[in-house]
Amino acid sequence: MGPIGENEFLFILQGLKWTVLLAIIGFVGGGLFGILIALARTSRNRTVRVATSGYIALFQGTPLLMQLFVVYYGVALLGIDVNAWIAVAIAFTLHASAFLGEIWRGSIEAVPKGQNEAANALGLHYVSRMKDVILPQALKISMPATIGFLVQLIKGTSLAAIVGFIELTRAGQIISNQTYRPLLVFGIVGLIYFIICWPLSHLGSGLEKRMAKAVR
Amino acid sequence: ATVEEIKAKGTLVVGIQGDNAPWGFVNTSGKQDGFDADIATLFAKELGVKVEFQPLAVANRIPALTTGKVDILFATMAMTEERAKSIQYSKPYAANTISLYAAKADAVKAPADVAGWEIGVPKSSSQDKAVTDAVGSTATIRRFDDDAATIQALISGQVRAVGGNQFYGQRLDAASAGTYESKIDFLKTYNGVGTRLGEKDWNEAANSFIDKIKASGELATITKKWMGIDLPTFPESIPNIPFTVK
Amino acid sequence: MLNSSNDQSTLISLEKLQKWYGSFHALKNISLSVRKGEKIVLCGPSGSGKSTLIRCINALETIQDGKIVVEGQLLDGSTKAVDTIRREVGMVFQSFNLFPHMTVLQNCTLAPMRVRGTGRADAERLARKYLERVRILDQAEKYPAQLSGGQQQRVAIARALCMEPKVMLFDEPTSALDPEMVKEVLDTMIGLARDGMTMICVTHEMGFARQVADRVIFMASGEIIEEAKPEIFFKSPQHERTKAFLGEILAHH
Amino acid sequence: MLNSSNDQSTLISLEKLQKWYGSFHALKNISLSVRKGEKIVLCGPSGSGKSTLIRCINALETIQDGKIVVEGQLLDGSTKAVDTIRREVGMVFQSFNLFPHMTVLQNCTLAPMRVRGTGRADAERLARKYLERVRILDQAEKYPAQLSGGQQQRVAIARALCMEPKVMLFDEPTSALDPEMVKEVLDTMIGLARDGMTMICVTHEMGFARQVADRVIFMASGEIIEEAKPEIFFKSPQHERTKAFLGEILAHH
Amino acid sequence: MGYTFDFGAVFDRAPELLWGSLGTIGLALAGMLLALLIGILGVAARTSKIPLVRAPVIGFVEVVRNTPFLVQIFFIYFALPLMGIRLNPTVTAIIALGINGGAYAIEIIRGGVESVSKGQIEAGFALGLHKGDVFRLIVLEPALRAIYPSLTSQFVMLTLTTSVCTSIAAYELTSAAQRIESDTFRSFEVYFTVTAIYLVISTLMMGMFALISRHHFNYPTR
Ligand SMILES: Nc1ncnc2c1ncn2[C@@H]1O[C@H](COP(=O)(O)OP(=O)(O)OP(=O)(O)O)[C@@H](O)[C@H]1O
Ligand SMILES: Nc1ncnc2c1ncn2[C@@H]1O[C@H](COP(=O)(O)OP(=O)(O)OP(=O)(O)O)[C@@H](O)[C@H]1O
Ligand SMILES: [Mg+2]
Ligand SMILES: [Mg+2]
Repeated sequence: MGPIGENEFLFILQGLKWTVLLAIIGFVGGGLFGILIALARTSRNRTVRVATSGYIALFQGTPLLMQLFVVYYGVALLGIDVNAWIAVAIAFTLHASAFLGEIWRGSIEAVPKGQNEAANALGLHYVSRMKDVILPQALKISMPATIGFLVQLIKGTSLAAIVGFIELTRAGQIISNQTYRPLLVFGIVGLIYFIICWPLSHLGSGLEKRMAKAVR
Repeated sequence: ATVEEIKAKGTLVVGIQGDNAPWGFVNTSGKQDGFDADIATLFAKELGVKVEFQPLAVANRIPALTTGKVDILFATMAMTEERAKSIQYSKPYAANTISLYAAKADAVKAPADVAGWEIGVPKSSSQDKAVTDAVGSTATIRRFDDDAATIQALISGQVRAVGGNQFYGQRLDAASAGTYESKIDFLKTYNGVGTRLGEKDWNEAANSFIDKIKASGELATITKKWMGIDLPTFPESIPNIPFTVK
Repeated sequence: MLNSSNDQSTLISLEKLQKWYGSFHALKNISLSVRKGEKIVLCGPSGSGKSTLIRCINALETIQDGKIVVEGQLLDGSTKAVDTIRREVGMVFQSFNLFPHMTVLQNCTLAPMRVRGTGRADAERLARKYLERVRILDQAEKYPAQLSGGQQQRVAIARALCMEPKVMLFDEPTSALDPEMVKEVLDTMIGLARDGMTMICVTHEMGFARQVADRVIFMASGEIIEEAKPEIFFKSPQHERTKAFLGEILAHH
Repeated sequence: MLNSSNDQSTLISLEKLQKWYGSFHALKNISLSVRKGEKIVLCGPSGSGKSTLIRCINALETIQDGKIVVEGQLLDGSTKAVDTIRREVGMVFQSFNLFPHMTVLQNCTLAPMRVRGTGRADAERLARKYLERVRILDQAEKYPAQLSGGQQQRVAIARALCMEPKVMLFDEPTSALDPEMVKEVLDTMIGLARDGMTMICVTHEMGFARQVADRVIFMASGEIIEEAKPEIFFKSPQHERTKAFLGEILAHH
Repeated sequence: MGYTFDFGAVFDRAPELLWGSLGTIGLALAGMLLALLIGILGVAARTSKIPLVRAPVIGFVEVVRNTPFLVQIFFIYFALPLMGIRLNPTVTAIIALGINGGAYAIEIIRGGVESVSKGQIEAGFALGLHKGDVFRLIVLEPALRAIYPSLTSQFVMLTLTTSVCTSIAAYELTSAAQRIESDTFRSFEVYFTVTAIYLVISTLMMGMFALISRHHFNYPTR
């Protein structure tokens, strides 16, 4: 009912803070868990491999929105008294770990086989082999795709709005509810997303080009 | 948790709407505000505890209560038979009129006149239920995430009418003065405090609180402050919606 | 006579190894024993199983039947046996397989630190010693990509030596190198041999074989066809296949 | 004498072509006329502008100055002129450039159907005729990836012939081929020449030049240095550069 | 907590779930077709020599890829009518999905187009084919084959994105779920069931793509 003033804009920026925080939580949680997924996916144990490929198929094959709903309501059913934060953090971690796990599996497999054999021949154990030899190389290979997914994740946090989380999009909805100018508000919200995501996208594709050249 | 446990804990978690001004909304400084927030704050004071608000989306209100995420709902819950099967209502403490809003230029007198129209409502709200019951079989109902989207849909011409509450007139005027008006009143609903089924202590605490603020005039003051209207008269009973735990 | 695996000084003993890749019989009943300090050159046509054989010794491949004993440790598939054996056996690959994200020095200190638990200072001292040994100490802070192929292979040798293995396996260590670089790697290997290192070396560098090998073993189709001292092997090979093979190889030199 | 572009039977006439790539002068004042049925071999050192010259004739490159006339059609940059000329001129590339997602037959029928509007049945009849001509009709249903290099190049020739061009341009058609396959492609080209096709051929196959060329043209640094009948060209070249070049080429044969 | 699961209330609404699923599949398929079309036309423009043709496409791709779908669909549904373009929710959803998927498709297909060798294109010109024919007949198919796996996963993602269309009241599976939830209050059961349905739908989509590839891209390569 009012114009969009400083207060409203600050409120949207408050939402931005949560958006960034959610993305970071998703990325860190998904990253840590994603490494485990990637390792399990490349494990020699068939059962572990099949189980993780099921996990990946599940989280890549269902909408993030539904994952948020199911975790949000499901966690409460388990009798764990959690706030929206934890539910959303869990959902983003699961979602991100499936995607990052799959990206990193690809890059682990892209590390030349000889590296693994050389590490084996030196008597290195699994943990050292992965930590010291394979993963550093794999993570470098995966950088463009990883950054690409980070952009997706930042945009994906907008769905947390639907379970009532006041991040950027939700803040926009609230302001548009109060000012009745959804177009202007969502224009601003869209612009803010663009300002965060665009440089990241460019970093990612820049890295990709540089690596493509290095291979040639 | 029981009332006594909450008193011991010292904090009451209230489920409330976060984006439904003036009922319950998070204001621009990030604080919970609105009619329900004022009432709930009074209630917490009555219990002698601090209040903590949990803003909920329309569809999450009942699950949040039944799964124990919140202790009590001051969440603009219109009292319906359906919902009374899932939660325990108190006596009503607010009233709401649900009507059809459309352009002045459109001649609408009765539900039959909107046959074939597209009508917008906020998803899972009492408007949704009222409009669906009244004209759902002849008109197309479009369900949006919230009031803002619903009103925007009418202004953008995406729907020809919307099911709204008493505040819609004011908001539509703000967006486009003199264009829209209220056409048909579908129903008057009353809001009650929501507690979990069978939990007598909560229900009694809510009811005696409502009696007290009615008598003291505090309810009237808050109603005037937020709605700009005098305190409506509330019915003593509503069929199939018990106000007390039996 | 040569397969007397109970000899006091026997370091490696292979008994009736059988190895299949799916339905393909890659190693057929291989028996071989290697004494301490012995230098063995393994040759034979492509696909004859040379790489497979030395990879089995190092547990990089699993065998379906037979026995592998290194320094008294039976390779029984247990993690402990694999660990013990890999500590005694160093390996150098055709394609170097240096770790590209580590400096030369880091390549050399990794395994001692992680596997033996050597402290960093000691590990670096050791690494410098062996880098010196292969005459490449001045490159210690460089990354593999900054080195020539010959230099990379010498680093790979130093890296394996840092684990102070009892035996070194070489799988065609010079065949990915430009001709000028072959000599520098061969010289390094000859030096090692002189110092008494036990070695099994897959190579077609016959000059090297003549100079250092105690025995030359000829494989074909997964079998050991012939084994002999180099002077005998080159002058009077017994089998037709050996003769044909030598004819071809020597024609190119 | 050879540049008399008003000769009744002149098929291609180039007048004072100038071609720059940026500041690099790739073709310098090239004039040339080709009569119906004439076979011309173009040779010269790498980078001398041979490919550039024949690509200009086909409008794959634009020129900065000069005139190109093919069958009376002036190449003036209009789409119509480009279309007309490309219909009269077939081209075969060093790297075949067959379309990998089409069968041999589809490769051959594509242009007649799309450009000439020939019906499928007629286009296939035509394609079969020319595939027969290059003796590869039995491979008509295969995909390029299933053929050897020599077979692919013969399909490329058939594909160009299907447009029934008046002149064929070849840009080193055999230099990407294994030696055994060179002959099968050269034989095909010799056959075409015998049948009276006008041809301009960039090649260093001097046997082919001797056998079929009416004229050999030698280019260097973007200029035509010398042109002559093959017997004269090979026996008594006039210019120093030609002599040097021939010396080098013939040394390899 | 004494919560008892009751899927019965959800299964009673199976017909709605079925219609919702069909809505989702319909939106997804239509969105994909549009995305593919935008992708192909966009690539044609993106690789044009004229900067004025290229620039808007680059801008389009950057904006769409760096803002959330939710914001995009709101914009089309609520903003375009103010400029006189009023689209119903279904059409809006299809267009939004097509635009979103199209922006990604442009970048993916461009990668494929760039992988087609220059020689192929020259061979097409030398045979007298026109630009359009060369692009359509010679460049596009090998390009699509080269990028088919990435395009597939992008399109499966598009299928899942249809769930967001519920916010403009498009009829699809998530809307149906929210209706059922608001009637039954069986939130967990509803979303659990619907998640399973989405899994089936996306698996079917992948199967469909695998089939298409087997029939369409069956030429051998080296
Ligand atoms: N992982 C594998 N799966 C199936 N077959 C294999 C595998 N590795 C090797 N082989 C086969 O086993 C046989 C022996 O291979 P090996 O690499 O030991 O030969 P080699 O004597 O080292 O030959 P080269 O001189 O070419 O290196 C070959 O026929 C090879 O094709
Ligand atoms: N697109 C281009 N841009 C800039 N310079 C070019 C381009 N194409 C060719 N050139 C240059 O023009 C000169 C002539 O090239 P052209 O390909 O015609 O030589 P050529 O005689 O066919 O040589 P080759 O025997 O190696 O095929 C070369 O110096 C080359 O570097
Ligand atoms: Mg080998
Ligand atoms: Mg050339």
